[in-house]
Amino acid sequence: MSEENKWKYGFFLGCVAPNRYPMIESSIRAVFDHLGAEILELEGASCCPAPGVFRAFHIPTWLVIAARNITIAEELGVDIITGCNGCYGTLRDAWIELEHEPELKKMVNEHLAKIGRQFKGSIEPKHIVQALYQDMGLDYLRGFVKHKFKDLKVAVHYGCHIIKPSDKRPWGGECEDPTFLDEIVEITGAKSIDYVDKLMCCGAGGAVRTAVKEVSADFSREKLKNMRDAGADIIVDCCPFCHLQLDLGQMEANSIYKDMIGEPYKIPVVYLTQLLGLSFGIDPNLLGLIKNHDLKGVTPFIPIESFLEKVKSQLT
Amino acid sequence: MSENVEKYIKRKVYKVTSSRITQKFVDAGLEKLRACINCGTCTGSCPSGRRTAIRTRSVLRRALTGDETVLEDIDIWLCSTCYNCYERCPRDIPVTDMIIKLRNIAVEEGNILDAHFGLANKIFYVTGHGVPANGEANKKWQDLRESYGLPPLPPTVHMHPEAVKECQELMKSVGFRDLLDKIEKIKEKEKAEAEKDKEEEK
Amino acid sequence: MTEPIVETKQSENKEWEPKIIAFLCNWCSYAGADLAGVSRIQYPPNIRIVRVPCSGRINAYFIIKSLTDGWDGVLISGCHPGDCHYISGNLVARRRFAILKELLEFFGIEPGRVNFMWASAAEGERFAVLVRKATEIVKKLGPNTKFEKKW
Amino acid sequence: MTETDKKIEIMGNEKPRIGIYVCHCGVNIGGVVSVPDLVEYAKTLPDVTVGREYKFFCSDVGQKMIKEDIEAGLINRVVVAACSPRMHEPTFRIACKEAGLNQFLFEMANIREHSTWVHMKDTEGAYEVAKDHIRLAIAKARELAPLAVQKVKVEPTTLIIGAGITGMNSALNLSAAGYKVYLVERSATIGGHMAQLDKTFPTMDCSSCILTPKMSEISRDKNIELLTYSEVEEVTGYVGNFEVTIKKKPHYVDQEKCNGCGICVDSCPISVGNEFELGLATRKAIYVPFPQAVPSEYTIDMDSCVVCGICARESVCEPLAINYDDKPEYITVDIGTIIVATGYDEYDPSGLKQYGYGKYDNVITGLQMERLLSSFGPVIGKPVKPSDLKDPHSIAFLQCVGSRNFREGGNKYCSRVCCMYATKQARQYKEKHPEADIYIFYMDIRAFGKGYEEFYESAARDYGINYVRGRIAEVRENPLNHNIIIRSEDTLLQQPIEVEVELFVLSAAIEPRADSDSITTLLRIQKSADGFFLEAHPKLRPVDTLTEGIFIAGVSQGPKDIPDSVAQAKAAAASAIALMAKGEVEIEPFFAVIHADRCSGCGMCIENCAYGAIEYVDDRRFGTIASVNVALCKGCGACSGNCRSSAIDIIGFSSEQLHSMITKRQ
Repeated sequence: MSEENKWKYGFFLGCVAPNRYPMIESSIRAVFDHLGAEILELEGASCCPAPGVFRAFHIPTWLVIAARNITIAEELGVDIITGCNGCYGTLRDAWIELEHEPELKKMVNEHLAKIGRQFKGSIEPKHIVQALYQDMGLDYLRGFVKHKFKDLKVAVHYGCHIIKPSDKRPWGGECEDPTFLDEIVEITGAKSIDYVDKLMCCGAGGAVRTAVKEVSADFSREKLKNMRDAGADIIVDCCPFCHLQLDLGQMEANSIYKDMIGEPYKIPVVYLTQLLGLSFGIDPNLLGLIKNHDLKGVTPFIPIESFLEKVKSQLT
Repeated sequence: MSENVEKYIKRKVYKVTSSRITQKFVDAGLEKLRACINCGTCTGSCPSGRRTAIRTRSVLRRALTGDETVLEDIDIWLCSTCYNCYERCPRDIPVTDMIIKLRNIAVEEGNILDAHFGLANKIFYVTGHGVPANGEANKKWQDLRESYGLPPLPPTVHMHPEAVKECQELMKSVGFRDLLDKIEKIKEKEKAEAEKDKEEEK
Repeated sequence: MTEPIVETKQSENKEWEPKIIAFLCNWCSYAGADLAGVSRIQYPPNIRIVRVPCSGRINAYFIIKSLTDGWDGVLISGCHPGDCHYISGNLVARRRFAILKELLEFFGIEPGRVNFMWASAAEGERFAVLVRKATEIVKKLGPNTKFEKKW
Repeated sequence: MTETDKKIEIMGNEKPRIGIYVCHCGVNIGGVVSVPDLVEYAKTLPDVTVGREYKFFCSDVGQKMIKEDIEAGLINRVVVAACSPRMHEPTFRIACKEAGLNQFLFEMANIREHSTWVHMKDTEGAYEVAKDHIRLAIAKARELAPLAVQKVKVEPTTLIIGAGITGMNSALNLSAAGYKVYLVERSATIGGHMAQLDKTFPTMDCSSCILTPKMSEISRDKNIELLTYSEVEEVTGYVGNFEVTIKKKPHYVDQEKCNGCGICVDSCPISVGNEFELGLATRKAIYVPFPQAVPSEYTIDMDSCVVCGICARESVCEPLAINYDDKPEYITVDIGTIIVATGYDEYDPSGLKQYGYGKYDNVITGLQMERLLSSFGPVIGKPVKPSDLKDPHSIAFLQCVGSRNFREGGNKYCSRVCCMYATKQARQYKEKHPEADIYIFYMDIRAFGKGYEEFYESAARDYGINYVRGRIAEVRENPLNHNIIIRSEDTLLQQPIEVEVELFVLSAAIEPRADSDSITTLLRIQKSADGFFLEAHPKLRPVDTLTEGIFIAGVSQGPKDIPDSVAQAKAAAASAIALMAKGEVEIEPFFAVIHADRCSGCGMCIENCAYGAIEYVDDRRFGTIASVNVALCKGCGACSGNCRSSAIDIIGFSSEQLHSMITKRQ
């Protein structure tokens, strides 16, 4: 491919994508490969560690482990991409804090020295959306669109940590009305619909899901209501943890808040690269869209067949 | 004492107990909190507060005035770290970071939910992942991976036992292991006391 | 007439503190330094302030003389470009010091001993920050002994 | 040789006997460093014959101590170590003069602003700095020379920039005192923001009723030369003797010929947003800003005009007053004093996206609300929702939009008028719609002026306006009816609340003019950190600038309400009169001088002089050399700084003096 080696990234997997939603991992790999980006493995990477959980327990631990993960990419000399808002939050915040506070950097490197590592700050942690939107650009992506979806109404869910804290994110301080994700979604012909409290949190983060599942489910219930009221066919997100909360959380909300909900929610939840991949003409198998029904109790919990059915005719 | 005394006399006068938490905030470089004008933008922006008892402003106010009971309050764990408050504070106070710092202080005192402690102690420390896929119990996830043409385990710590060691080494070095041990002891003691109380009740 | 030798070296057990002569223009930087005072913004006690009408008043001689006479650093501060009370005196100064910089290096004066900066009458905080920075730089360079007579 | 010159010569030749006076300044200095020790130290320095300390040397008693030493012949140079010379140098110079000492034989050591206030926690460091500053001042004092004061005439004419309520009041006062005024206004009418207001708090008198008579008074006043649609292009010179060039922008309508019939407006096919109505209405490309405008002159806005030629037809403009080729006109006037009254801009809240301004129809700013309430506004004083032009049944006001906001893009200061104007607007709407629900979301209500607290109390008690203590977090639009749904905390209830209202008014901040830099550059005045013009002293010289002869007034100096603006307008006029009434002013004789024997005639100084004050002359002995025209020289020293042969010196900051300060260190 002529574009080969134009972009080279270290792929930071995190936890939820590889270990619970592998379809997200495989679709990112498939799409980035299709776009001519080379993906290197960050061998031996750990949990980022999760910003709302481990950072909330012990900030130094969070910082040191995050720095270790970054050093793996530094050894390869490539920028990191991650498909997870949480991992992005951790890696980027840690990276910026270490860059701006020499004392912290010194502390972290004292610990890292014990395992023969050193944080330099030589590479940038990026979100896959950042790589798609800023490194490659919409025009480049448009060139790969093979199938355009018609009448597909998408409720785009940004999640929080991809845009906030805005002073540590690459979107020019914009966090009240971002459009980058909608713009990417809309190159596929799908319509990104406006819905109430679009930027609201899914409810999973900040250790809330682990603490009180019912609270997270109530966040999701509210979001799902607003999405359904606006007539969404599918949800498109860019974070495996939001994905989990909107998928599994949809089931949970349906049961916990049965009385409030009425007709149970069953809005398919599609990861950004799954939607893009389909539009690019990539094999749905590679995008993790075809479920092996022999496997029981696995993701996705909300069937996505209605979505595939809807777009099937447009994929030829 | 008559029933009505119990019911109606609320002699509780709020006492500012100490500046211990406040001092810890300041030590962490978060003294900006002192500039809070209690406008409520944080509480009003909080998606959690619309359904739970967390009142962001009140939480920080309590911390600022040294009310240590805030550390035991489950409310501080109901923030989903969405950063709305951080973005909108007119005094430029990093509100979300404050809550995270407050949680750190709470954890130090042993105020951590069992579920969170288990996640840190039994899962993250042991496997290096927050949500692992290794082991027999997670077989279905390995199968799921394989069904999409991926290796059963990702090339993370799961495939690199020496990387798990590295992480544990770091966690020891930075004091996380000691913290976890300390909490474990506190939790055991609390459990023993609770059982003792139960016995006595019987 | 003989001048008394003013004791400026600190006692031995104390950390060495540099002395920096600061030429401040009357309209912006001197007023900025006043504002720092009025606002009680604290900065290290290492500068001695000389008021001049304009940064354009300061010529190479004053700077070199300051260094040969033992000041550890020199700081010249004027109005921001475009804000000069005398239309363009600060720009004249800027041009002059751009050239002087090379000459000073040729003399063996470390860059950083002589600092040229802008601070307006409203920038008390900025003034303090710049003084802190300049002090830090000169402190790192150590005492200015290049011109001490060795015989 | 005059008597003064003789005296000066004698003084200059005397051996220095320096008196050093170290001031405690209450505890400001004395509380940080040991003043007696400083005096003792200073007395060890050469030529110091007297050293004294006192609580406040600026007081009468303190000054007397200095005067007595001078009169007793103990000293012939005075050094006061105290506050900034920008504070009390004039005070002590006068004291010297009164005691018979040339006022330029005085020097100040700034040991308060530059030492004890900035090293409060480092007493040792502060002492070292104070010592050195005293030593430097004494070194300079030794080199001081007596100088003759320069007196210059003051042109009895004032330039006022900006003809809002502030500039207008200054103009009327100056005129009443008999001075000529050039009142320059860049828009096509005078009146400023006040002309846009409906009623004024707390008296509820109609803004137009008190403003328009003043406007016509201005236009009739023989002493006031009103220059609307004009801008100041260039200002040169100095106090008393400014030369000002004013550009009169082309109206494209010959005002001599125009009979004001207005047919051109009706025939003009181009409609654009009306600035005066803040976009709530349109105007034509040829227009009068508003019906009561003064002067009532028609102007073509060439940015929107397509030169279709319709208005130029004789059938439309019978006197043929339209002139598309109109050119700007420049006039140059001699000015003695200048008053800057350029006002403010309203903060644009569209950057605070959580409030939906610019996105949702029913979100407006306070000034827009003012136009909606105005009886000669776009809806004749009956406010409506922009979405459907119906009366709102509920309105919420949000205070401090862009004020008291420490984030980027916000202003840290309080805008001082919003609490009252929101309360006023709420009351006005309630008067007409008693059934309407009105909420004012606030952080603090600042009702500090005369009658303000009473006005606020009555708004809550008599009008039933709901004051909610909380800063709104975010709003969204109800898509069905375009209502605004507000999320906030009621901080007094400690509860998140949601309110749905039909109109949402943002009490937007007052901001410095976006282009106020053009004024600072033009006049060489400064801005404070908030972006408003800087006063010479925040308390004692609130309308003076650091540039003598230039004054600031009204909101251009900082947010203020109408009474305060008018008070400053009159203060600035009085200050200008104080300068002009004497007819002459003393200026520091700080000029460049050229030592003819050293000048090589290279011409560098001529190139560097921003005032064209240096020229070549042919000297009988030294040939072609530079020479300074003292009338033009400002004493900046740019020439001296570049002189390769050290032939130029600056009186007042002489090379000898600076040299002595530098070298007195071992």
